[in-house]
Amino acid sequence: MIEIIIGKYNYWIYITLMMIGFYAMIAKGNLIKKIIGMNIFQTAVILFYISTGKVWGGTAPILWDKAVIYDNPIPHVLMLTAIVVSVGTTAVAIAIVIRIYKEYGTMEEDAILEIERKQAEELRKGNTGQREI
Amino acid sequence: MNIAEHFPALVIVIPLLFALITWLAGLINRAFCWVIALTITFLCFLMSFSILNTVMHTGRISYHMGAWEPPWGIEYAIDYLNGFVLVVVSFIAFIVTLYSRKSVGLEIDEEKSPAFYSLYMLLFTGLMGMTITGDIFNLYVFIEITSLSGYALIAIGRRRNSLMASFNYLILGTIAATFILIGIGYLYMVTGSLNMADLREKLPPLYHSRVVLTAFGFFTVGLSLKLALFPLHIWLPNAYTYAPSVVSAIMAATSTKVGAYAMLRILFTVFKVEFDLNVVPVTKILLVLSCIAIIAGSILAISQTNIKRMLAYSSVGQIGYIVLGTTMANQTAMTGSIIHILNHALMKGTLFLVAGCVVYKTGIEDISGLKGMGQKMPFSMAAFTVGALSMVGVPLTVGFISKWYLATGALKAGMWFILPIILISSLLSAIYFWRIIEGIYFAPAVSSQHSEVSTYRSLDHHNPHPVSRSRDDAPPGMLIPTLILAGLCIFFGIAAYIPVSVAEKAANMLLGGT
Amino acid sequence: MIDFILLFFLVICAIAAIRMKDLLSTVIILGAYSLIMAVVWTRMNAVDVAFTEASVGAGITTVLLIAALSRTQRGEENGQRSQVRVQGSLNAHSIISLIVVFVTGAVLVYGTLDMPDYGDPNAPSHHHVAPRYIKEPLEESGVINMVTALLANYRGYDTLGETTVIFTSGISVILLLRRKIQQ
Amino acid sequence: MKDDIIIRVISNLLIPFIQLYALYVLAHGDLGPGGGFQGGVIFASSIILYVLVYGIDEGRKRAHQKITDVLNSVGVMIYGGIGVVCLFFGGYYLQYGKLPLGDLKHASHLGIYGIEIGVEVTVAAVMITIFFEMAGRKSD
Repeated sequence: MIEIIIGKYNYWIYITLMMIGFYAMIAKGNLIKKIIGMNIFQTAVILFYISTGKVWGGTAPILWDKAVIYDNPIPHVLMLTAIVVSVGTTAVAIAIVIRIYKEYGTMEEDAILEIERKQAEELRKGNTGQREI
Repeated sequence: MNIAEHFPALVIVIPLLFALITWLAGLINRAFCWVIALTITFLCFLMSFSILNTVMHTGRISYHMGAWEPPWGIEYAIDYLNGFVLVVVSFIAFIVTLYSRKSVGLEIDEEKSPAFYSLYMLLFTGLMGMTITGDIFNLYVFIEITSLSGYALIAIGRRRNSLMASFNYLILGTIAATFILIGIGYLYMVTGSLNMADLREKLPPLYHSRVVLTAFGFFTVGLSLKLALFPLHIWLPNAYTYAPSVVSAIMAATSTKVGAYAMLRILFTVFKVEFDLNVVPVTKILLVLSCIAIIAGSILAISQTNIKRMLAYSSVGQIGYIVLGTTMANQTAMTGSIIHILNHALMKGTLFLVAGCVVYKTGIEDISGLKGMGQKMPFSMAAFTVGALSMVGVPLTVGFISKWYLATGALKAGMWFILPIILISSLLSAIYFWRIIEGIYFAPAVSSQHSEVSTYRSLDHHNPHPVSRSRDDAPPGMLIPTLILAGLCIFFGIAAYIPVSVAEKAANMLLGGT
Repeated sequence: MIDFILLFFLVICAIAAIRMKDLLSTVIILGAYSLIMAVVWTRMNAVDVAFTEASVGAGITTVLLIAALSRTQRGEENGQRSQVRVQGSLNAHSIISLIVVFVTGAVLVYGTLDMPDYGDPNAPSHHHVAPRYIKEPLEESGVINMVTALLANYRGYDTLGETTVIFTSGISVILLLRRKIQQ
Repeated sequence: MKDDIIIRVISNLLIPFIQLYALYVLAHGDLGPGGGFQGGVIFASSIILYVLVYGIDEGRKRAHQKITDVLNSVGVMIYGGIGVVCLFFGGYYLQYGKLPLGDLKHASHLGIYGIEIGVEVTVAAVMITIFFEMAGRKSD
């Protein structure tokens, strides 16, 4: 049991961080908080990948002597891509939030849904009114 | 250099590079954008067709990016299945592009059209890339290209609701993509490989490893979110309802299909069919979920008043059909699933294009607004009727072919209870489509000046005489593509052997045959 | 030891970032979180990734989030409007979210039990395709940074996709935010 | 902030070095950590610093919208274009070894530089674009 906890400590931290980020993404009402949760969530997964590439006693994957043990470079490469994707997603998300704030004047999901609900109700009233005529 | 040999690379690289050129050309003259998009999608269609042709004659094609042989480099692997999907995606994209000029002209501000077409091309590139790739991490990269361009395209819908729809899709889409990324990482960790074919060879001894089981779970959940399988479909209705018509059409017709294709790949290429059947009960879970999806999608569609939303819910049901066929793991049902990728793309494409025509002409999105349209827009409504009949599954339409294969497959698998589900869902779709068709042809036209129009303020000048019954159909630029798709709904309903012959080979291959 | 402290710090930062009411503080804490993460990755010898995270996560992302806040509002609204709206339904949502999160976490823990230990040199991932990338970058790509060789050469196509993602996000932001008249 | 002389002098001093560092990171991507992506972000940060000190309108004079718009796509085009050039010399897509630039080692090395430049251009241009689009005034 102890070996499992000590031997994989990085993975436990990654799972914790992922859960925190995931929770913020689905439970928080504020849209900026969701984006921040998204960042934590993605970074946690990157931490996991980097952990898989580590070799005890290995050195950074820059070749200087073939006799040395190196860390596995593949996860590093994959995660460079993932970081880029994460910043791209964040940028688009922020752009949408700015637009949302401009249109609704709020960044709280509940408040926005409330406004949308009212709008739909008015629309329906308008429609039935038209039909009665 | 033999150009045909490089088609697998070019079919992705050309639209990618021309997405950039579209953006540049748009800075000079906005009219270029549409021309470029149209030419390139058509070129891609021709190339995909040639690739499929080669595959049919010589078998699986493998293209090594940078000449690094797999598993070291990235491989493009094309077999019957993705050759088929490539042709479907590029054809639908071509038709929708043909249609898009007028519709985009109306629904998107003119100065935004270069960015719009550029993203549209990137969406197309991403979908093609997801389909063609044989490398599991490359799949993730293309999923992200598709998703990012999709978020932006949905968000520029005319109504402000599109922003929230897009944001929700972004959050769920990112969760899905990150889940897929976790799955990739877990598989990589225990195999050291990222190549799909290589994973297939290396995984069987590890089938009972918890890491592999977890990876599989995350793949399934992530892809189900992407293709909007029933309980995870919540992003789809709003996204399709509020997106611009062209975007709804292309996404409904291709994006979920490519998601379904990716699911097939993971379930049956990366993992072998024995794993799905014996190690984890995934086929049973998916079977139950897809049955619920079929019924629930149809029931939810009945209660809708917005036509695009109704079509979106019916998509949820149709995705259920595609997944249903894969879960029975026999060749007939699998053929049904694969053929339904084409068939649903055709009929949903038709219906969304008609919805776009109606919005273009009248600004109406409400079902009641379609009343009396039979006289006003006879050709569009004829296309709608064909699409609707197809959805119901009337013989001589494509919908019938898919349902026939699925039902026969279910009988072969000894799953009798699936027959009534297919029957009930067909009846339900008959109900909600009949409601509309009755209105179209047998009800008098209503005044369409209800408040819905006011959200389309700028459209008013297109609509000087909303009550007029005189014929006033959509312009030919929109009508012709719509009619082509509707025509194909019938053509492939009669000449079904053409796609079926490909789909049968693909199904056979997925199930472990040669 | 320092690794444990840094990782512990990460968790604290993550919790603080989602608990804070003031959004500007949240953003700053997220920047700190990214920076600590970069340090952790440097400790794990992932220098390229750490470099990128330091410049992107701690740099650009923070700048963009602050730019967003400057155009919207700083505080998370928990005031009058949201206090009134049914507490019960909010809690139900939180509880469902918590369940989903814990189920996901439990599945991940279950999967982790069978993983090779952290840093295990015998893990399969180090022995299939990786040795070639480690041995041959100079001969096959002419560079000594394996990450660069892999990124630009062996998996160069992924990087093309990655650059396309960046381009896509740039165009998306233009499409969403560019104003009509630019003088 | 442009009235504050300390900030102005220091940032004027720093910006050229930041940009030089961005190029250094690009050029040394083959020897040590770094490469086009990091270099591009660092380059963009120098422009961001300039905007923070002198304001958006001043900043736009230094990084014209037309230029960043064009460069957005030029970078990816360099990258994809190098791949296409490899096709013309009889190789597979992105097979740098086939470029007529000497032996395999040299050709690959130069090919890698080429694509890193492409990445740097796109990343820098896109980051600058995104920053400018987001950093508007609250009113608009």
